[in-house]
Amino acid sequence: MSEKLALLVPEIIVFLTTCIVMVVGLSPNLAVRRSCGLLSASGLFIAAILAINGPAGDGLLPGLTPYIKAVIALIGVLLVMLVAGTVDREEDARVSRGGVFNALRTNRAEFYSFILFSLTGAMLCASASDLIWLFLALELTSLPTYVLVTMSTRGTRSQEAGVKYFFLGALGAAVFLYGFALIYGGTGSTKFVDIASIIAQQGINQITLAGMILAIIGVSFKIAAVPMHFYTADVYQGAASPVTAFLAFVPKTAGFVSLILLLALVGWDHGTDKVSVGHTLPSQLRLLLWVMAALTMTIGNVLAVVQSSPKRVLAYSSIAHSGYMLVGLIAGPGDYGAGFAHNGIAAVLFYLAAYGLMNVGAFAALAGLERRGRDGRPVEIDSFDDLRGLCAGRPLLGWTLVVCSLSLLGLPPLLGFFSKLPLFTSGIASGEIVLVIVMGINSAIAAFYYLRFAAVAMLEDPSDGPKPLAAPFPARAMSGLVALVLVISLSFFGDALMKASRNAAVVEGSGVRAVPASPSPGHKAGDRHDAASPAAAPAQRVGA
Amino acid sequence: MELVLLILVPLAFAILIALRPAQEAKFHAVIGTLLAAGIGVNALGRFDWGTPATMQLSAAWDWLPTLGLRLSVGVDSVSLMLIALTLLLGPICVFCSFTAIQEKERTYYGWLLVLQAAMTGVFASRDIVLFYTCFEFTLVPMYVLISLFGSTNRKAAATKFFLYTFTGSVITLAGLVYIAWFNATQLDSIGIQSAGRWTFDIAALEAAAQAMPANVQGWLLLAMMCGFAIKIPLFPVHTWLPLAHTEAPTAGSVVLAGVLLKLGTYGMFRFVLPFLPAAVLEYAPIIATLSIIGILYGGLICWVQTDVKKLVAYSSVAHLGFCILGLAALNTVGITGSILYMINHGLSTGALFLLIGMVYERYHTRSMKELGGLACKMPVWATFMVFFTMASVGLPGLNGFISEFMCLMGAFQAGDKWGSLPGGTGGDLGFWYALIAGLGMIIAAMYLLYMVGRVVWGPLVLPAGHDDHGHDGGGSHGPLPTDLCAREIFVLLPLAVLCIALGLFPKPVIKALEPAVNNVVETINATGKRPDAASGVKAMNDLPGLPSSADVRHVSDADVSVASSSPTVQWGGALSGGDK
Amino acid sequence: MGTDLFMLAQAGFPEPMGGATLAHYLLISVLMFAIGLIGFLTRRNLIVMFLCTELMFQAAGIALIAFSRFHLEHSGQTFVIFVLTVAAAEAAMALALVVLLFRKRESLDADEWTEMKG
Amino acid sequence: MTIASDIMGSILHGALGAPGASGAALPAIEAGPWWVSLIPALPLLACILCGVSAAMRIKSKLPAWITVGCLGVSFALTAAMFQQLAGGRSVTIAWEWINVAWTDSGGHERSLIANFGFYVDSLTCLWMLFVTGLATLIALYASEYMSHDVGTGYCRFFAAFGLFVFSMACLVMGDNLILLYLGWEGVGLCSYLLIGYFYKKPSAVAAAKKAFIMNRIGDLGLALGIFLAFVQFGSVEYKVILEAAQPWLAAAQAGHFDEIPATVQLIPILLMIGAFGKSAQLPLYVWLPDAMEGPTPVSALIHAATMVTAGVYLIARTYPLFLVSEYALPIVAWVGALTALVAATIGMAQFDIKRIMAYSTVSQLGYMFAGLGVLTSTGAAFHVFTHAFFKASLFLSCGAVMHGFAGQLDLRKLSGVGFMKGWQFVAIAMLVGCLNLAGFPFTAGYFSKDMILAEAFVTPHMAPIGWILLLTAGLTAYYTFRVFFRVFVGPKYYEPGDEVHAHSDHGHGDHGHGEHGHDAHGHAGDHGHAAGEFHPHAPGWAINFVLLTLTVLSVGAAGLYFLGDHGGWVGKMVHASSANYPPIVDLAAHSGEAADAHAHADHGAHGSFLGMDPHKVMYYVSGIVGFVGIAIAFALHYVGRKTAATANADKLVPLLGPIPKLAQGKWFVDEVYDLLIVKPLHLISIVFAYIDKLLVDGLVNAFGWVPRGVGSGLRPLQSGNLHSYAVQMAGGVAVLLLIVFLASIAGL
Repeated sequence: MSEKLALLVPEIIVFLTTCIVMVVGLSPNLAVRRSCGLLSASGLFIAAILAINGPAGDGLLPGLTPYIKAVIALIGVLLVMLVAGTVDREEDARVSRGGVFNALRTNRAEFYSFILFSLTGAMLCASASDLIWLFLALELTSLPTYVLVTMSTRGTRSQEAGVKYFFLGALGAAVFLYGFALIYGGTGSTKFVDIASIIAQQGINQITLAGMILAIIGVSFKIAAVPMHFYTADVYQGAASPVTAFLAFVPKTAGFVSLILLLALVGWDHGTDKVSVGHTLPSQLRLLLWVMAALTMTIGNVLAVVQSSPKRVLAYSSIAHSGYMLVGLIAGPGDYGAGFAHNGIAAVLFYLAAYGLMNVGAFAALAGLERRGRDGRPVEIDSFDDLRGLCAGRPLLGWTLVVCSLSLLGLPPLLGFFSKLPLFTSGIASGEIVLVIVMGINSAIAAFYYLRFAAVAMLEDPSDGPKPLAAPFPARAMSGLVALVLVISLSFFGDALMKASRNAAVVEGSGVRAVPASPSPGHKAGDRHDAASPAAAPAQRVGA
Repeated sequence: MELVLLILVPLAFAILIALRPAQEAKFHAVIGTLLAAGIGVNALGRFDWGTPATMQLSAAWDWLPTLGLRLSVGVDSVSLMLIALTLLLGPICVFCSFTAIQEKERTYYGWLLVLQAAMTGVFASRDIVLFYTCFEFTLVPMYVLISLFGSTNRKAAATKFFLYTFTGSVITLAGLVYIAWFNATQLDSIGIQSAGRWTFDIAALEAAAQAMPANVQGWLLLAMMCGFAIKIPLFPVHTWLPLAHTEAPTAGSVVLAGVLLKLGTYGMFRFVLPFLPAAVLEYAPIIATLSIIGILYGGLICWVQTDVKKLVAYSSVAHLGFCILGLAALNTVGITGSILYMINHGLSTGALFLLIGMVYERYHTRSMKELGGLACKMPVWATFMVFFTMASVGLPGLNGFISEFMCLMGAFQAGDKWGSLPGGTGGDLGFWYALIAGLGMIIAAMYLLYMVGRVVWGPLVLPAGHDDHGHDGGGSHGPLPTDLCAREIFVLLPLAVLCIALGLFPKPVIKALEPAVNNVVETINATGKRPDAASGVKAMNDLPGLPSSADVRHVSDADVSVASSSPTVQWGGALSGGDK
Repeated sequence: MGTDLFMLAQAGFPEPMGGATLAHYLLISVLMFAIGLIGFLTRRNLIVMFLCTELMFQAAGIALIAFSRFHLEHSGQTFVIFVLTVAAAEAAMALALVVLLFRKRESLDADEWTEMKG
Repeated sequence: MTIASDIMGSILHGALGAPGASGAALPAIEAGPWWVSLIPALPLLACILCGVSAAMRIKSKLPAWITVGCLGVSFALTAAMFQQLAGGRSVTIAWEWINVAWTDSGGHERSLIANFGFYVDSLTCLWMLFVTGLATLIALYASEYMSHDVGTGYCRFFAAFGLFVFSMACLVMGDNLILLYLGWEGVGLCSYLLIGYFYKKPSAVAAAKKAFIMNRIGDLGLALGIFLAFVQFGSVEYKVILEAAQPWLAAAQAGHFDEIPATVQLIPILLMIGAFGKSAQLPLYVWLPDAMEGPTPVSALIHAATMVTAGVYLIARTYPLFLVSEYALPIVAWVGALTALVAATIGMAQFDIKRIMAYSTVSQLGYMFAGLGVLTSTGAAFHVFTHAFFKASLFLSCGAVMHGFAGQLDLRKLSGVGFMKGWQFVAIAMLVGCLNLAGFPFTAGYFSKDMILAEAFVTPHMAPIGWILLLTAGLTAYYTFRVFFRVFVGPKYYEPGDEVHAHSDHGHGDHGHGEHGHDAHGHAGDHGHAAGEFHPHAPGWAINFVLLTLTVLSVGAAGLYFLGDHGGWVGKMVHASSANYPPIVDLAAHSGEAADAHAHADHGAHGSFLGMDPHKVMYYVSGIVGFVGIAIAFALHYVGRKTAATANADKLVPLLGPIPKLAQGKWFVDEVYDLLIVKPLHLISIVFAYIDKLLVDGLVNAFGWVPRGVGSGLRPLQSGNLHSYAVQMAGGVAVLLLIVFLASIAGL
């Protein structure tokens, strides 16, 4: 029990921070109220450090737990910086003009705590070792986001976004819940380790398979994969830019972690080693994922091409990125102890981190600008015209946008390329040449619209008429700067992150999986083992 | 270390330009490019010309070692020659832009320097991902240069350029990654102990790729050519080029014609030929046919152009056709000629673009309907124009001839009946290929003389608004005199001198290229025609990922032993390609 | 697939429960899920739609309990407790949202909210 | 093929430079003296200095003197080279030019070597003597002729002139085919530059372009021939190639061409195409008449005396290759004879005297080719040699007329020029030239033409060629003296040409035909026939000196015929070189089988002229034919002529039906080419341009629009409606599951 608690220390820290923020956010003192953001960030940062140094999980992918927690917490820090000022701006202004502070009219406490709750949920996903846990973690991730979307701006669009997100999200949740129920029914256990060993021993039965399919489809709502993607553009557009950045990263990460954990239950059928176990990924699931991946990237990209709102473009592109990552998911972790380049799961994990950064950077540019609306209130910008000549006018935001959009496009030598490359390598290593080609062509289609971001910001002259103003929150630009620096520097010095993602993507068994159900003897049994030495893998296999 | 400096110095100066005021941009650009050129000269000096085929001036650092990448650079004579061309064109591009570029100078010169760094990187890299990185990164500066400083339709041209080449090269990347994967894991299947570790080192992958079965090589050839053929550009994927050239600013066109197109041919030389010998032997006739279609088709289209720049742009399609024909000849003469062609085309066509740019700066038109008989107004310009046209036509004594002649001769030598003759090398091309490609020589004379006849000779025609009394007519030339100014002559002279020098004294260059080329040719002949392909047999049945082999993923040992009893079937492709 | 399911279902519970087998419970569960889904797809009223999702949640709950009983294993039932909790939380949020929306548009018709599209 | 390559192997590895291995008596090759390189280098130096003068804007005759000086020294060196040679062969390597080496699949070291080296034998000397000599003289002539252009085109003219001599020297002296190719294209370039010298005149520009492109067509053949020669022999150097052909000579003379590899037999046919282009033979001759747009000295040097004989030189140089080919020499003979006839018929109907000379050049070149074809390389070379002098002299005389009469060249507008003051030298030079050209007995032209005619009748199966050539000889005499009788004798009359302003500093071309609409200076109004003020100006000392010298030389060339027993001095030169024929094999052994065209040596006298020995009777026959031609010209164009424009011949024209019209229209060959080749090609190009734009690029754009189109198509699904989304999600899932279900049934 205490081991489990030790595993949860980062989440507990974030939770405690949440509690503090909830109280602090109600303080009549503006300065104290404003410290909410700083507090949240600090809490997340501490959580991240604890996660990095924390113990490995006890699920099927023990390394996944600290890695994902750290990534979520660190990018959470950036997201918190990005959301600074999203709520309570008018209330603060009113109070500073001499109005009386009314705790009922301030939203800051809820807002930050919802963010932290959601992040906690995503972190908990990574710790999940049980279907119930996974379900709860996913719901904890999602439920606050519905509120965040709705309250992120005062306009009706946010409410519209909220209602769409919530209702469709509930539908998705019902689907994967039913899937979970069937998995439980088919195997008789909710514990991942047990489920995996049962499937490894007895093969997958029809109920479990149906459950897996439903679970995958349900969870794919979180990652906005086709056909569960319809809400994406509207919700992303309706929410305030910082919240959109949040939506594009946190639920997606939670979704992918869940998918990885779910697929680990059945294993992947094609490590490069022909005699390894884990050939239990049924062809149906594989085909399902394959079609989903191909459709997701293609539909995301082609829809993004025809958009005129930057936020909608980024929304559809986020669909496409999910499609790319699904390729890694299909590729699977490769052989036990396979190198990073073979490991599709590692590629997905690395991609998630990279995508988080690029995503923060791109949205930072949007969030860093605003216009005066008709009633004099600041409104978000949402047109390419407002981004014109950004590099000349506001170099920091402009270059952040340019570099991050080119990185999202996958242009070397930026981080986006080096995160897409492992998807390529693992895809090819698992034999998915066609899918890799589809992915390549999709990268090219993506160039249509990402290039537009870069060109508008870098090459065009500012439009006539009133220019967008800088949002009065330096933290937003700061988060962009951090993203910018990391997007460039990680492509040269990101090896530690790669290594970490690779260690995180080692699928471990429960120690009872060495059952030669098929001609192929299993090899995933045994202790964790220094994955860096590939030569050890065959020996391990023989021993098993 | 020189090589790294060659990449870093322009980058550093680009940053400097970005940070300093716009007035200083020119100055920093000049210093930056000249400094790079100086380092380049030093590199030429330090290069051991006694062993030009070995990789020299190498340096390597780990770069995301988990993924197997290395920042690894090194050059042989071929790379070094092309780097030298890049470094030469660098200052020329800066100097030719002094008056043409009046605004956004920082953007212009900054990106120009970045472009130079990227191009140098392509030629210097010894790691496939580094190569690809530089290869792709050239797109951004070029995109900026075209879409900011081009003419009317520049945005569309830049976008098309970017998307077209990007699309193709993504597929190339897939092919290269496939080879890396093969090297990392699949060598076991053909009886070679594989390292099990991913590497993108060119030398390592070369060895692995050669060991692949012929049909796999065929697929990879297709994949690689997707990127390289577009970049070259080979018919029928050439249409981005005329558009990009027409819209690009002068320096952009010079770099585009001079170096960027060579990235494709260099890629073919460096990757396609030595990596995929069996496939190359099999598909050389197809590549050669496409190149010949390009020669004739591009040439004839030139003939009916009215835009001078478009004419020269289409002429690049035709010229690069010769270059590819030389490569497809797969013999020493052809490939050496092809590499010389890369350099020579850069010099002469680059110079033609410079000259067209100089006229454009004065008269703001490139239409042959509005320009004519400039010889009497601009005799110095006309002299250079005729000179470089002749270099482009392939007049003996100038550089273009040596390479064109050698490319054609290479194609001729590669006749299937002539393997046993003293001057023949055998292959699938031969008389008809050389004859039909040779028609391109005639067509080249037709369109280039047509251009010279219209623009240089004939009665004087100037666009409306320019009286023929020269620059006193309202200062429409801006700061420029009627004929070329000293700066412009200074820009053109080195190119002219090199055209003559390479035309009359090509031997040192040929001798420097020869060992590297011979290595490639011997590789192709030794491994591509290898009849004892038993080692490749297992791989045939054991290659995941090929469309045809999806069902053999779970191949058992029994399957392998059955397959290995019939080796000839698998190597049929290689034999039919090589045993002529 | 179907035969397998029925094999499993016909196996029945370890101890007969008034003649009802797992199949019956699952049938009910599936029907509830289907009704919920169809309701969600056909009804326009936001509250009804939400109730439909609740129906789907509870369908899963029934399946969980049935399986739990079938496997003689408690975690399914535990799961249901959590599902109920989450459903309650969702209900609270749904109602808050619905109230908010109703204030804006004076209507609970889901089709009112189509400002963003394309 | 394998046998052939075995033989080749033995030649290349064993027999190189070993005289007598097959009876080949070519002398051994020595290393030549270094200063041989100066012969081409000096003209190049002149070219560079002229370029420098242009850059320094020198406005004097300095470039001319530089050129004359350099060319003079070059000529002196050539003479020295000739002295030194003494019947041997030498190679001087200036520097190594192209050198590519590889190892072939059999492990042999192979290399493509082309040096900037100069191969000197008697044939080289023969050609270089008249090239440098004539070039020096014509440069001197041009120094005066081009004097209006001092300061504008003068430097350009002499730079190109120097470059031409350099290229010609490379062509003639190059020790390998690629260097020959360099010279070959180099002279083409200079020809281009000099034809287009009056670059403001569209016709000149067009003519220059035409010349270059027509030559390029031939060059392609030459290039392919070089490729094939290299493939066959493994080298492009004469020293290898010429030796390598020797072993097949015996087979060729015996008519056993099936023993000779087809590739070997193909080489000369390819080379020949190049020769046809450069030497203006059918079907590539059309550029040469148009080339008269250039200044007259250029016409004289390049388009009459030297460059156009490059084709003859090429064939003579590679004669051993032609001898071992079954069809090559017959083709050469027929093409030459037909060209001679066609050009002569056209020449008869022209009125522009320079064009007439141009057609006569084409015609005489045809003679030379026919000579080569009928196995008298000596006769061909001799004709080249004599033709060089008398044709240069003729052209320069015409040029003097043109210069003096403001560009007037129409023989209907000039008459009695010989009787005008100061024109006597010109008339004499013209007369001597015409006599030579007409083959008047005991002139040089008579002897050289006679040799070819005789051989044509001697060589079996070639008698038709002899008859064609004989007919041509008559026609030649007629049209030559038509010019002389019309222009130089008869009533004195002239109309000046349209270059009366030639003395202004706008140069010759300023008032060219097509440019009035564009010429902003607008001299169109005052450039009319200001005949009242016009005075023809007689040639000055330089022109007269050169004309006189050439006249003397062309007369003196006849003496060369007697300097040796077989073909005279030229014969000796030719026999000592690779162009030598008869070759070495004893024919007696094969005489029974000597049914083939080649299977015969020229002392054999197998053929006959109406039953007589052609060698004996041809002197008389050709003399008579010449006389008849001149007499007809006299009757039709001198007798009874009252005005410049009309003559007795005009009455005959209607009797001949459409023939004079067709001949005057040059048989409409240009038009036919235009209709059959240029127009369709242009049409194809336009079609290609549209295909490129619409189809090829359109396809690319279409691919670019696919994502956009699909995106637009999918957009309606994003209706913004919660319900539709839910339905679509459910539907999507259903479809997805259906796919998975179907696939799992299908067993995927």
